[in-house]
Amino acid sequence: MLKVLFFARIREELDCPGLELPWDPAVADLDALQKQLAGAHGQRWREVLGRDNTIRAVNQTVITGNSPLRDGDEVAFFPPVTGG
Amino acid sequence: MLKVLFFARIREELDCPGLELPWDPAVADLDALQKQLAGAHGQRWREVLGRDNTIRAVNQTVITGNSPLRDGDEVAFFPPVTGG
Amino acid sequence: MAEPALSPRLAVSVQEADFDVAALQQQLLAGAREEGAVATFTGYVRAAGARQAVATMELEYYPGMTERSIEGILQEAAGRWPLLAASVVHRVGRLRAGDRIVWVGVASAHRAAAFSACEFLMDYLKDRAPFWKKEIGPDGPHWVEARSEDNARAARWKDPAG
Amino acid sequence: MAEPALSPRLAVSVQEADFDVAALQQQLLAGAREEGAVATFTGYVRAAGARQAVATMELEYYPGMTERSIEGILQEAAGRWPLLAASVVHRVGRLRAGDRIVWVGVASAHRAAAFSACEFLMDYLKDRAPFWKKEIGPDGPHWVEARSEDNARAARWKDPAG
Repeated sequence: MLKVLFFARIREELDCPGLELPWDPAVADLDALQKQLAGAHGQRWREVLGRDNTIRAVNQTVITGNSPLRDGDEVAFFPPVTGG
Repeated sequence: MLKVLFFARIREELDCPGLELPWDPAVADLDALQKQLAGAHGQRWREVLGRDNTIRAVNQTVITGNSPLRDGDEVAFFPPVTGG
Repeated sequence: MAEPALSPRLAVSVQEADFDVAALQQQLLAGAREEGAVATFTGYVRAAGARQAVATMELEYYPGMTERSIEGILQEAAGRWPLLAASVVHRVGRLRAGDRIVWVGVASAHRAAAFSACEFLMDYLKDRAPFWKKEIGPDGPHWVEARSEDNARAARWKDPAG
Repeated sequence: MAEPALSPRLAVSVQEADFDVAALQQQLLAGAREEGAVATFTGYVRAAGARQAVATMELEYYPGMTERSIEGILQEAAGRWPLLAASVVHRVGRLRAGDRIVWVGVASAHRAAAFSACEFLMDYLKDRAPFWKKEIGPDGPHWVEARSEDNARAARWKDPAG
């Protein structure tokens, strides 16, 4: 199982705070997960998750570049942070 | 008339918060005033007012070097400041 | 909303509720015997937003990650400067122009360390901590874009001489 | 003890009475609509003095000149940074270890300006303002000597790039 979270503009544009996906060994890294999410939910998701400046975190740590995923991971997608 | 003030260690060592001197045209600058004060009140005043690091202010402005005085001026002698 | 377990003198709170600067400063000093210096920063919601006059804003965060991120910033500050205590309080949710939004307090025996750490914490909070701001004004709501200025200010500290 | 006439948003008080940091911060903000940032500094009397453990200290000042000197420092800060308000409160007389002794608060639309001006004001207060400190501990009273460190910190600001 993967826990997927969306924040801020991305959450709003997808109209979805997050979802849980059953573990799929074919979706075992961040790039594969993002591609799978972008492709499986229509045009809107493809657009929103196709943006360059999307930040990705695995288990609450920001990841630069791709990263392998493991069953049970929490993955978050969010725009650049804008402080208080 | 000159109003003369002493602060902090100098005030304490002279046991004098200040004094008023009648205006004397022969004591018309800071150096002359300090020499006059140092010479007219015994050994203690000579020692305390002879120190290099004494700061002098005329009318509440610190003066570096000598400065002419005028009747009515307020002159202060104090040690280097030590903040709060 | 939780106060994560840290070294006893480092504290983080992400909360909807307003805060009291005097009480926070008192907590910062609680149990301290050596403090010579306390530097604080309070941020207020501006009436002039990035794009428009702002009546209210919504601040979103990532519960768990946001607190962890701020803990990391505090520990980095404590490693760089001789701090006695440091505390961050950051509000989230709906805020109006003029409301308090963030408070950072640092206690140290040395005033230069207190100032530097306080400014460092603010720069990192602005640049790295997961908060997202949506401004709501006459033209409707819009998400604030990240400003390159904040990134530049935080980058200053990467120089070891900083 | 007086509050000299200044531009309405610059304020100085030299006083024996303790102060309330929350009330001071509130006063700093009074009437303000644009503040984004408030930086403050609070100095406390240390238990460890320059020479010995300190139970109490006496802080002496030059009534009139001390306030004027602080006004000059505030006006210099207001000329260097875009400030909305700046305030200095400095206690004098007999103070004990742990007592609040000085508070500096600066409000600005820009946090970097608030931090810089607050630190600048503290450095100048330590270096230039006419205060003299006498520490009273187990070995008796002694006047604190000026520290070259404070002079060096204040001198940093003389560089226009500072």
